[in-house]
Amino acid sequence: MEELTYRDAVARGIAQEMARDERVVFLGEDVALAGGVFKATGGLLERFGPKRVRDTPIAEQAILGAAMGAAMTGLRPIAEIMFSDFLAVCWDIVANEMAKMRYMSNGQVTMPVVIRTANGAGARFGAQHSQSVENWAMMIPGLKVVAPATPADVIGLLAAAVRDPDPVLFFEHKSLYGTKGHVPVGELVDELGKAKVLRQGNDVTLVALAAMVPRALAAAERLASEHGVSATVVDVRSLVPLDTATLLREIAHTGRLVTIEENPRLCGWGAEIVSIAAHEIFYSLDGPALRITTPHLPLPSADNLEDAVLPTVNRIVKEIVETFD
Amino acid sequence: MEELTYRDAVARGIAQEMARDERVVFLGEDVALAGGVFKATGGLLERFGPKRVRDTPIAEQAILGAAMGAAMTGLRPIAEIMFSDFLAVCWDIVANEMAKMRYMSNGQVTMPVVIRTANGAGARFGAQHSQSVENWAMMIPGLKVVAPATPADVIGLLAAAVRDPDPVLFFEHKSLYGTKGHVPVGELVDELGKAKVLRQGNDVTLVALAAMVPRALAAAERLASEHGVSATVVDVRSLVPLDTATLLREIAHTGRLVTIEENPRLCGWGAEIVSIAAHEIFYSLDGPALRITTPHLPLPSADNLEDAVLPTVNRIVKEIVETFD
Amino acid sequence: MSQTGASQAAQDCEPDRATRLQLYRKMLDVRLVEKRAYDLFMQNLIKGTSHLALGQEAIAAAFGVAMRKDDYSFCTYRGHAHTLVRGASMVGVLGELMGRECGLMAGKGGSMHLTSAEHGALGSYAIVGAHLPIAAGAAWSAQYRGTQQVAVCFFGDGTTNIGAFHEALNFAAVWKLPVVFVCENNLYMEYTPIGTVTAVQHPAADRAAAYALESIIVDGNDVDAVYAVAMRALARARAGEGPSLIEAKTYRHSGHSRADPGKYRPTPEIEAWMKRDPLPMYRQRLVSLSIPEAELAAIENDVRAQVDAATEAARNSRPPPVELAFTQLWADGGFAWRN
Amino acid sequence: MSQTGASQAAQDCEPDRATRLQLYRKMLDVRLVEKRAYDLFMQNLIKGTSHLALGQEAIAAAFGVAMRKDDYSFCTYRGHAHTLVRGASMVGVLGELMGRECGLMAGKGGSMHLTSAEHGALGSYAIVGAHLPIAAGAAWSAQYRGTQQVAVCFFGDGTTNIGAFHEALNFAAVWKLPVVFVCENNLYMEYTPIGTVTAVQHPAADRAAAYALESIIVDGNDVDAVYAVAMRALARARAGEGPSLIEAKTYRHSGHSRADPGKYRPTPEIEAWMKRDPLPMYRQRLVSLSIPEAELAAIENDVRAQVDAATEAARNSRPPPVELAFTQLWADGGFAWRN
Ligand SMILES: Cc1ncc(C[n+]2csc(CCOP(=O)(O)OP(=O)(O)O)c2C)c(N)n1
Ligand SMILES: Cc1ncc(C[n+]2csc(CCOP(=O)(O)OP(=O)(O)O)c2C)c(N)n1
Ligand SMILES: [Mg+2]
Ligand SMILES: [Mg+2]
Repeated sequence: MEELTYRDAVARGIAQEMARDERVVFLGEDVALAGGVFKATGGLLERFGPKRVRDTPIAEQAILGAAMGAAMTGLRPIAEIMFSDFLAVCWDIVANEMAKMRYMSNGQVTMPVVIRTANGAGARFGAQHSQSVENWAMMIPGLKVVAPATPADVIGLLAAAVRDPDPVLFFEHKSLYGTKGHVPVGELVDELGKAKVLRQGNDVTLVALAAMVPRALAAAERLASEHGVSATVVDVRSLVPLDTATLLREIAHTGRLVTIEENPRLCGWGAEIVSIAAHEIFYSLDGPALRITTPHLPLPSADNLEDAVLPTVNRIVKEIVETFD
Repeated sequence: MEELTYRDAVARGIAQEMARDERVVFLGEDVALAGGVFKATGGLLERFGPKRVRDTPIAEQAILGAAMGAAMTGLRPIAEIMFSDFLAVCWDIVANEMAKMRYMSNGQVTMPVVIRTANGAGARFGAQHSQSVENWAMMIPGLKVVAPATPADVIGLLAAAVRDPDPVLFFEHKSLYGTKGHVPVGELVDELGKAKVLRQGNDVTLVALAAMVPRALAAAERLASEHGVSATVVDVRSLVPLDTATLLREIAHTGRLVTIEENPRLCGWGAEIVSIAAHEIFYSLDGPALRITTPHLPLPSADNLEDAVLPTVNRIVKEIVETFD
Repeated sequence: MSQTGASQAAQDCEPDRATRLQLYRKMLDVRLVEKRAYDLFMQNLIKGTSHLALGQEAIAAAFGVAMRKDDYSFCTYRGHAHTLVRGASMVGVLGELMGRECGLMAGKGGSMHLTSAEHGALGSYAIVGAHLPIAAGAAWSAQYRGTQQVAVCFFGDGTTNIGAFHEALNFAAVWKLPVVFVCENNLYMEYTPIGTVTAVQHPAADRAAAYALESIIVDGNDVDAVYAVAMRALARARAGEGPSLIEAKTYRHSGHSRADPGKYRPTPEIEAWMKRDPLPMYRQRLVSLSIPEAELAAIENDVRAQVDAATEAARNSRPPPVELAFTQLWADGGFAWRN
Repeated sequence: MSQTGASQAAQDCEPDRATRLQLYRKMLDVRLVEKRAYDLFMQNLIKGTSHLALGQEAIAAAFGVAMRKDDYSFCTYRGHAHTLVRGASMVGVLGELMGRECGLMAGKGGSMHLTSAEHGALGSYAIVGAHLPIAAGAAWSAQYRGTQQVAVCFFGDGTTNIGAFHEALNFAAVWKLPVVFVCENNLYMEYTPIGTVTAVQHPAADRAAAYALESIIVDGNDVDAVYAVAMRALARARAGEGPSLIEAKTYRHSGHSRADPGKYRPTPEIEAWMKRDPLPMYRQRLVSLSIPEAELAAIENDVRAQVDAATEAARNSRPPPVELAFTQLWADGGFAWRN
């Protein structure tokens, strides 16, 4: 075991896979010489050389197009889109090309590509650099979608993503880069499509993702100590494939579902989970489902305003307690 | 009253607004001289001239960027994106620029722009020309989202969209262009954010949009005549603003909710409606909520395959009857 | 027609007799399959839409002959030609158009998405511009693996005004990728003349300098001329000298797609171009080069017979089983998004 | 530095004395506000990120003086300069950076999105390339309304490789829109030198021909020279002759953003450019043109006092009330998505 930041885990995960498999290449803006604008990819150029670790022009369609073409012809590229908001400028390659190619060709083409991107708010970057857009990807058939909450998950899920034969959107949370966690020594490979039960309770099941996971855990502590509410906390980790087995089991166990989403309200992944529960375990639900999200708003820049819209531990506790009353 | 096709209603709606307000301009690919690839905009160039009705290069970012810049400076543009799938190539302008500008500027800038686009499947066009992407827009705070099911709604809602001071995504359904409907003579202006109850029942509430509306109605007939199930049918019409008052009232009345979505499953608008119901009228629900969607798949091209994945009247009836058993 | 570099190249790469017959045969393959596709539409045996390459056969044919078997090609919704010339079967192509199980993708892709990976035909893309960066990616992979494969990317004149064109060209130039971008300038986008929406006269060639590339214009209806520029560009790419951008001037005989009678085009323009139909033009040249009529007729009969046989086979193929719609979203063969 | 057209224009538009003092003052406005922004960061009074224009002041200043009050401007996240020169208040700018209620957008936009619609400063855009087509749209609107307004769009060298650049340039050229595209080439994107990812030497100017535009390069550190090309481009636009694309060579004194010390840049390069700092260079020119030192010092003192006063006012402004976060999504002032 060793302590590692989420940021360093990114470079570690990429390095682990590049060392293992020569077909793994890495490209993006400022990722090589500068080591990434979040300093998450330092040392890779030095270790793997300029043939495998490449700086690109500011041209996200070219970056992802290049990754796609390479993936179709024997490489296993990892492409960085600096901020997840920028997926909008290359959305066609993601949603219409990568996601559909295998299906349209009836399996003639395989698409082992990973898109890493910095997602989420908290850095006072304003409306165009703070969005949680994991739903954009979840909506598109043909994309797998992962969002780690800990350094160990960064490495394990990144390795799983790189080894996966299908396109994976890998959402790193920019407010987690500085956080630390324990990571086992040696190769680390996880599995896509497995949620993690982080805490077991009896009254309510909190389902969270990425930066909302630590907040859900903190809220669960407060619910227990201050309100006598015993909460299960599940880290979804993988939106596609979705571990409905674990989710439905844990929701049924407590009978109450709360999703904690950083994304704005409409069509969030929480809605999907609620709709599955409302269909498949309706009779195990003991009361209203609750979705705690950022309100359906762009993100403001000023620190007090940004803090006011993101789900905080306070708000999570408050909304849950109110629903229980 | 007069009979009009959905296709002709588009041109009628645009013409009504252009005649009324000189600030309304219209641009897109092949929309002027050729009258649109769906022949939905014929006659506009002849009537309003090349200054107001303009053909563009194949450059969707330029089209929507131009519309946005014009909207910010006193015009009220209507921009056509030929197929809604192509929103992916200009998603940044839609999701990051148009949608956020007013908020970021704290109200300094107003964005009266309408994006019309042909949405949906049924024409055997394959995976890149058949998608239902109204959810892409619904997910983005700052966009209003409308999808008419009848010629009268095309005109009335288009007029409302043009007169609205905020950006509106206007999803026409390409499989409806040939359908006919009665339209009142004279100016027609509807209101955004109003669902329509098309049929009143007691056992189940079917919530549908666009091309799924006629299918929901047909399914309701069959449910009544063949299965003794009495169904309410609601046409959502406007996803943002969403008429939750009507929806919740009608769902609560029957106690059972079925959403009928053409879009693929994950994070569809139906999930949002289910999640609202599961929160706000949980105790009025008498049984599981059901979502009928296209499976989470790209659209195949062959006619029998495309028919197999879209929600058909048969499938709607079958799934509802099964849930009731 | 102004030509830069092309005539030079034509001299370097004068095709020999056997190559010329191959070029003729490939053009015929495309011509007769496309005509058949048209007929099948009229019989309502092809649904959806379809974009024919009638009149533009010389470009695909020349590249089909010039390319190495293991090269990659990328094309558009107007891609029957480019798929056939790589070696994909006529049954596979016609079957796909008809939505039959024998289709290249068993009916799942359709006319706009023909793909034959075993022949290096890595897809037909229906979003204008998207495949240019993807082709650059395949070229990057070839460069990385050191295989000397080249990626060839076909697109239309209208495509030169979209962002992906620009990104792909700059990217390919900077990384010196072995990719050949081929703009088939048929003077129209869907219904709108390219000249009315483009700042320069030659939508591709006049942009080459923006990527430090040579400006290359070729008569796209002269299969020998296209063959020559193709050989040169492919050689350049294989030699590690980077991408090329070729503008081939041509004309489509029919409308943009099935739905379009093409009435917006002036009659004199159509007539002038019909006189330059690449097939009769080339047949005449072959005859003038002393290739016996009988030899040409034999090829023609052979191709005709192949197209007839392929049509029959495709007609007799059943529609894809419905279960097929639920396969091959993922590499495991299935479409599950949950456990 | 190679210059096309610029020297010609410089002769046409030699600024008079009053104009020169205006140019100097505007550069100083920017310089001192940006320096103050830097200091406020160090004191942790500005959160988030920020991209300073230190070293690049001449370009914004020249356009600020040359533009008509009712012209439109569009800029990037590096947009404090371009917003100030249009007349936005220093309190509004510094307050926005500090997330205070007195900020131009009351803290809702932040450093990367400065907007002052009343001054025609129609936004700072943080997605590279996005604002080029938007600026074209504003120009279209001016053309449509016949107002002779011009839209000016500022962006960096790195922006020339993204798709939106290409789409906007072609679109503007074809529609002959009154828009001036100004590429501030400071040799770097974030940390990557522009030369390593661009196929041509002059990332904007060498692409002008692709849109049938004149290739214009100007010394972006010489405010008179920029003023001259600005006047010419604005006049051209107002005369209905269409867009211009100007490449102004310049250099930023600090890193890309708050987080960046800019260490990737070779010392000799930095030193050479620091010698060409637009402010001392221009001061010297003014002195050599016999403008009394005292007059310049008075301007300097005045601007310094304004910046101090603005800082004080911004510091004393309260954070925006939290309710403000829930306003102005829609034109009705609210954010409701349901009834
Ligand atoms: C991004 C995008 N915009 C618009 C379309 C609709 N569309 C399909 S083909 C076409 C014309 C393309 O013209 P060109 O590139 O000249 O190719 P051609 O059809 O002439 O071969 C258009 C506008 C599309 N498929 N994708
Ligand atoms: C589409 C997009 N890609 C990447 C970024 C991240 N980014 C912000 S600024 C920048 C560099 C821009 O360089 P340049 O255009 O030269 O402008 P400068 O910062 O030098 O003024 C990058 C890559 C972005 N904001 N948008
Ligand atoms: Mg064309
Ligand atoms: Mg720069």
